[in-house]
Amino acid sequence: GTSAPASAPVAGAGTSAARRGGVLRAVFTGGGAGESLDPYAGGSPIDFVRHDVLFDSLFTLDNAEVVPGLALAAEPAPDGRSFVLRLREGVRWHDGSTFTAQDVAYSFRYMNAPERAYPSQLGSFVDSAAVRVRDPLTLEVPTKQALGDPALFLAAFPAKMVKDGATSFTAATAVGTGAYRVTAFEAGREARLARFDGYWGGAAPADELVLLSLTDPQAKVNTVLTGQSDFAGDIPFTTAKTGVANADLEIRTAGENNRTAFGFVLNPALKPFDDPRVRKAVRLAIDRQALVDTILLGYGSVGNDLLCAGAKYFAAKEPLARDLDKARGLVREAGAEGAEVTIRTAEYEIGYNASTQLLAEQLKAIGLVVKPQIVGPAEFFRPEAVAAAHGVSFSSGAVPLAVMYGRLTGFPGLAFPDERLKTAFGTAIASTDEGVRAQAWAEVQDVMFDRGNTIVWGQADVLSLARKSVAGITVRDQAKYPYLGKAGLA
Amino acid sequence: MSLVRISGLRLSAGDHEILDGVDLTIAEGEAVALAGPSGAGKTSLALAVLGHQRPGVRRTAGTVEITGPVGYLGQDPGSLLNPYARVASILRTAAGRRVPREFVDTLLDRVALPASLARRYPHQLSGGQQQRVALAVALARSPRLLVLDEPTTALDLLAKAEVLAEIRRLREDGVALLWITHDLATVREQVDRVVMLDGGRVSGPETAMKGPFLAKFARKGPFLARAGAQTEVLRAEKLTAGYRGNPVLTDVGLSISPGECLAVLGVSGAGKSTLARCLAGLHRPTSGTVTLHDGPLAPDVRDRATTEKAAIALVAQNPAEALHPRQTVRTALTRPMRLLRGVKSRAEQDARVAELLEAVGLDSTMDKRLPGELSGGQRQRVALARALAAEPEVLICDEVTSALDTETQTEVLNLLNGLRAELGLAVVLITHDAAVAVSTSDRLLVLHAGRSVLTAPTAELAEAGADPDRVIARLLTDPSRTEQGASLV
Amino acid sequence: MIRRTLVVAGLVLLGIVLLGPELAPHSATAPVAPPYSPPGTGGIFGTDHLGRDVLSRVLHGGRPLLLTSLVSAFAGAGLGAAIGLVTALARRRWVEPVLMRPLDTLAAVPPILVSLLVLTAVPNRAGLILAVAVASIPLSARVARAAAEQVRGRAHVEAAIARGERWTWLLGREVLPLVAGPLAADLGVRFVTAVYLVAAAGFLGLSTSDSDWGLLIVEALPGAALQPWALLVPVAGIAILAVAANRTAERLT
Amino acid sequence: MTGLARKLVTRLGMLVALSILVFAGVDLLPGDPVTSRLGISATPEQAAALRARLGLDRPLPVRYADWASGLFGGNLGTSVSGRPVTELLSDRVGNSALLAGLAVLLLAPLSLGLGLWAAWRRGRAVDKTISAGSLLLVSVPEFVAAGGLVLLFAVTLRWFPAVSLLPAGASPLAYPEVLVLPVASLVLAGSAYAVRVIRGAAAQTLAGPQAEFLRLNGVRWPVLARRLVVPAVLPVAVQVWLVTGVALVGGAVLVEKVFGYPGIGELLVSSVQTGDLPVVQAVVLVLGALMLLALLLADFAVVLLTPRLRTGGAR
Ligand SMILES: Nc1ncnc2c1ncn2[C@@H]1O[C@H](COP(=O)(O)OP(=O)(O)OP(=O)(O)O)[C@@H](O)[C@H]1O
Ligand SMILES: Nc1ncnc2c1ncn2[C@@H]1O[C@H](COP(=O)(O)OP(=O)(O)OP(=O)(O)O)[C@@H](O)[C@H]1O
Ligand SMILES: [Mg+2]
Ligand SMILES: [Mg+2]
Repeated sequence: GTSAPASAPVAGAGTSAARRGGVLRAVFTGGGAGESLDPYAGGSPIDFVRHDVLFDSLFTLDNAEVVPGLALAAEPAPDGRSFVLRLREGVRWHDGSTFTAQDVAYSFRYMNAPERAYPSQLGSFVDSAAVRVRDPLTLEVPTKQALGDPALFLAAFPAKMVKDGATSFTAATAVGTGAYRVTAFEAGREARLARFDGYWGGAAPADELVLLSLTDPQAKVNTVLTGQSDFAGDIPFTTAKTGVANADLEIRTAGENNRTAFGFVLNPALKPFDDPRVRKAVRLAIDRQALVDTILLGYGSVGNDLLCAGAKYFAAKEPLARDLDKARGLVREAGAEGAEVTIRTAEYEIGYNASTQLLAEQLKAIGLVVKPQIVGPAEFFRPEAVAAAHGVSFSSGAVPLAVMYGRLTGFPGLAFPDERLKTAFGTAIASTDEGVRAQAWAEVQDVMFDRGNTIVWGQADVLSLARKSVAGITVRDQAKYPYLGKAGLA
Repeated sequence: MSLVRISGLRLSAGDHEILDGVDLTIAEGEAVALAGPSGAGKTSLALAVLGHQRPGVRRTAGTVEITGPVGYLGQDPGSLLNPYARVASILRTAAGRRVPREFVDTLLDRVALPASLARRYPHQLSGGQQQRVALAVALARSPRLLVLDEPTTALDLLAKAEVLAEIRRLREDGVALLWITHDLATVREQVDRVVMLDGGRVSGPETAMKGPFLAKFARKGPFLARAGAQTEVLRAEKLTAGYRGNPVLTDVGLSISPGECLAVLGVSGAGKSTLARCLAGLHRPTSGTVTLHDGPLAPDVRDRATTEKAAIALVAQNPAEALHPRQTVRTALTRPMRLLRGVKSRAEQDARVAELLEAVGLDSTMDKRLPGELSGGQRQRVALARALAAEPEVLICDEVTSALDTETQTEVLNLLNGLRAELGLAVVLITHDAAVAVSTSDRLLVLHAGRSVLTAPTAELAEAGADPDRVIARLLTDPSRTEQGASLV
Repeated sequence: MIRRTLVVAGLVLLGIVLLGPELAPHSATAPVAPPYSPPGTGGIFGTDHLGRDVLSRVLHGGRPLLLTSLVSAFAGAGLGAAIGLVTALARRRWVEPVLMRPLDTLAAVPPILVSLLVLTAVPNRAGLILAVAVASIPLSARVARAAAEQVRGRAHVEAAIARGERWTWLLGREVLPLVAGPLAADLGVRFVTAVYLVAAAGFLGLSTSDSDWGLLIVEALPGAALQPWALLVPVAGIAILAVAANRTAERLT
Repeated sequence: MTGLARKLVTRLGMLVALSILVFAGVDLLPGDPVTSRLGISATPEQAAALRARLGLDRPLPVRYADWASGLFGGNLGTSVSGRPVTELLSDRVGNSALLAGLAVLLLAPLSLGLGLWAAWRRGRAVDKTISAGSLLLVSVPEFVAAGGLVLLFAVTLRWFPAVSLLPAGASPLAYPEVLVLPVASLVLAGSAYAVRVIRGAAAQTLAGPQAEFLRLNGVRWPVLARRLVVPAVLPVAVQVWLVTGVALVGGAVLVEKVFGYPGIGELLVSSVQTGDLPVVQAVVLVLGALMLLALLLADFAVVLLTPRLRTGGAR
């Protein structure tokens, strides 16, 4: 019981470069029988990790910047209502055939078809049915609303390219352009992937990648502790705090720019949070450091109530200092003393329910009575229930602002109705001018910081447990679903 | 050399003594009968010989020495045999060592059973056969002493004769016997001496035995004469009943008048108890009717009126299960008073309980005892007292005297006769005991394989002075049973 | 002598469990020290994952756990036993299929689904009690019926029927005392199962109170390596309660 | 024969009742495949479209009729993920049955031995130890016990794998080492009830007249146990084992989760969490049918093991 941490978490992807060869076994949180090789069918972390190495997107994110993937450029029309997509040349599918614009057009139709289990949210922005192929490497893509920076949307939303006509995604039939091709797969158990030597981005180091699927966090850690795997993604803070007594292993963090925001969204349609004074009072009253120390066990930093830390355009404002007197005053002014509020929460990230309980304790000090409403993850987002709660616990990785604010605006109970916010958000999405977009995003965040309904009390490190020899793990989208196409053993 | 040497044995339970300084020696090959009134401590002494005490009983003084293997045969053979094993396996287990095949056959042969029974389970045997298998178990280790606790009470005359014959053979082989019985008349010739036990002490030589049973309890006629004059109280017509489709009773009829005693006879399994249960409304006949004073009775006792329930009382056959093990004697006796006679006052209840206990020859202080603290005969008498507590018009007695010594038996039968004479109680008496049947009843009903083969006044069948055993044996012996019942007395 | 000490120990334990909320030095929910503080620095048993005092939480949680489990065990085993006894003693032949077949069908629905359903409909402690009770009725009924069937045909039961005893006497005084042994054993097992189902419900995010011991176990599991006491104390508490409950049940027969 | 026929007909009726109960019950569960799937990013139109595609917009009886008619053809429905449920279930039912079966195979002799021992020494220290021990075991939640086993035998001693990782498509039978700890956890969790029941039945037999008769005629303990006590407790013990076995098939959820064992319980939990109702319905139905089968087998076992019943009543 008295295990001193063997070492503090180390940053990054491993000390040395990955050498060619070897088998890398990595374990991630799985989705049981619901996992799938179809990039638009599985929704669990391991699905995302697997899709990333099997399939490619047109663009990807790298350190919050958009970089070309299968496409080299997406050029918006001046009004933003369409864009021209130019593809990379010489890309091959796992079966040896050539990647063309026909594949892209098919992929757009496929990802938005209503029968997809997880249709891409890109469908809200791109008119996939009207995509036109100009030549084998060029397409013209009409949009449903003006998009100033289409490449960002293609990088941020799921948009894996599948082969023209593909309908079946079994171990034998799933074909992508990614760094690995699949050799064996069983949902909820494992996927065995072999290096694809014809990969356009340069062949991956490891000969084979074995992705293991588990649902219990401790079980994930145990596989590494007992040598059953080399890498466990997204491990609990308690494991880091306990430390590992094995010199071959190390606990890693994905770094400051790849943290997960922990917080709450208050319902601005219901009393008492319809009153900006009460929202402000809550932000003044919470003890951010205590939450970080308790829920995150110190693995992270305090948040400033704005989402998307680490993404481009994020406003790194100083968090509000704790001021209980002022907060009490605001609550009193608003006549909200003794108000009962339900905060809906589910343990979709470790610590959510606990953070809600702690919030309840902290808000006692300003005369708000918080009733945590703990539910299962499956029912958490039931729209009526969310709309009826005074707040929900909320989490987000370092996704682009367009994605996050886009999601929030559409959801009853979470959306923040504000004219200035709405206008600025519209401009931020639609403008083709980088400067105008930056200005608009700053304004969006000013509004949210001033009177918004989001509370981000902390930014949590994303931790992993790895054999020291594991190298080359990178983050493209979210740190919880790292990219393993360049990973291997040192 | 003596096999058993007991000296100064004292057993006590709670605050009372069960055995009060008993000395007993049994020599090799000696046969000792142990007799005495019900509750004298016979069973307790027999168990002490085997080094065993029933729960609640402590040995407070004295020594028990036994040499050599001892065989034991308890009172109720039906519940002794392992229901999960075939006869052959039971006997091999009892032998306690590897034995050749022939061993089982020899053992069965010794108790006069055919070797073909070896593959049967206990429940596939008749009561007499069960008792003999149990005897074979006791013999399996070639004991030099055999302890028998009333080994024939549950048997009809034919089965009883077979068991007695086997015991005689054992005697000839030099096996010593300790034989508890209340039927000294039968046993006397077969033992070397009789030890009388009374109130936990050896009460002196055999002289304490009273004269032959019949002499004291000779048949008297007056009941019959009077019974004929009265109207009938209970009548059954064309009763047909069975268990899960197996017919057990077919078209049986009977009628009984106040003060009359009807004895029901029949070999084991003939359907006597089933008939009694149909009358009492505890078993639903497939057809036929029962009428009380010309009013038809519902087939299920739960549908009968309270007065009808009170009118018929049944003393069930199995004394071990007749009383609730967690209810005191007092509770057993007061419930029928309350429910059927509306006696609610404590004082009146107490008075009646004392009266009833006295009537059946029990000490009135026994009202606080639980059934487990009573001897077999005492339990049987409490069950009878409970039936009488309802003050019935018809009393159905299923083997009420089987566990009683002659003395107590006489008292109980006298009590019944007195009630018949004074109150006009009608009695249906089911019994294996020929002497009891002949001496007490006015009429006989003989059942064979569920059919009534004979009903006639007792006087017509048995002239005064005739040997009742012979009379009854003749009645029971049906042509179809002669090959089995070859070794009749 | 030993028996007396055991009885005294049992009463003391019961007192602690029932008076726990009054005895607790801190509130069940307020953090008092850094999370996972070892024993000594933060209370006798240290603090849990939110820095709340383990001792106080255990003291606060014992009463709800004991009451929930007891009530649901009694409700489940009691109702089950009643149905089983009635079935065994019923005179009408249709009673058996009408009562037992639906229960057998209910027994075939996995308890976890039963719990989920009941807790959805009644998402509070009453729902939990109901869920546990419903889950235990079928098995208890089987046990009771099997036991009562051995007793049903005994002569003293028939004698009681023949003298017209009411069914309350038949069930309560004739049959029940003779089947009390198996029923008490069943009740004991039901109690433990109830404790366990309450804990399991917490494990699946279905907990219904702040600090009942099942929830404490569930919450302490991830940090067990950091602060084993937060796990061991409630586990030991449940174990002691279970043993005590079963000893009592056996005594009562 | 008619008795058997009637029994089968009743069971069939119970199966139908069970299917209705399961279908309606699962439908009432809070999880909703549409919202759990689409998360917060869905528009109401998208949600409605998905609802229609999954057939969830039709009334419950219609959906039941549809589902039930599929059942006759051996079709358990289609998972929300689009794959046939039968395919999802086939391996996992086998895996779970294997786990539970092994557990019962170990648990049966263990509980019989302990139960008999306790009954033989009833009231003595051994009896009290066994009783208290079994209660302690049953009161430590199985996931805590499983965690303890992992810590001791996998992480510290490294004797067995901590997690039941299996190559895709492989059967656990080919990797017996992954079964050790999960089976051990289930045995720990499941044996207590059996021990208590067997002890009770054995004690009753030992106090009865048959045991006394054999003892007084010189038959000693091991023989007495083999010839009388074991046959007497078997009918009830077999019932307990069968029912425990089925309960373990579906109730090993938490153990499967701790070990990442690919069983039906894990499937049930993950499907509940993702609101994959067709899978939940199928799993629950299969478990229920297994339980009905077990109860039926238990009834037969009683008849088979009780000579009086097997040979058809009295003489
Ligand atoms: N467990 C007990 N507790 C109290 N008293 C008991 C207990 N067992 C027997 N007795 C009493 O001890 C006396 C002797 O009983 P025992 O069974 O030996 O008599 P018995 O001679 O065999 O009588 P019967 O012929 O009626 O069977 C009786 O008075 C009985 O009431
Ligand atoms: N509960 C029962 N179930 C099935 N068969 C039974 C049952 N009770 C009795 N029998 C059978 O019915 C037949 C008649 O039984 P009954 O008890 O009436 O005989 P009995 O004449 O009283 O015999 P005994 O002299 O041995 O008491 C027997 O063959 C018996 O095996
Ligand atoms: Mg006696
Ligand atoms: Mg009879």
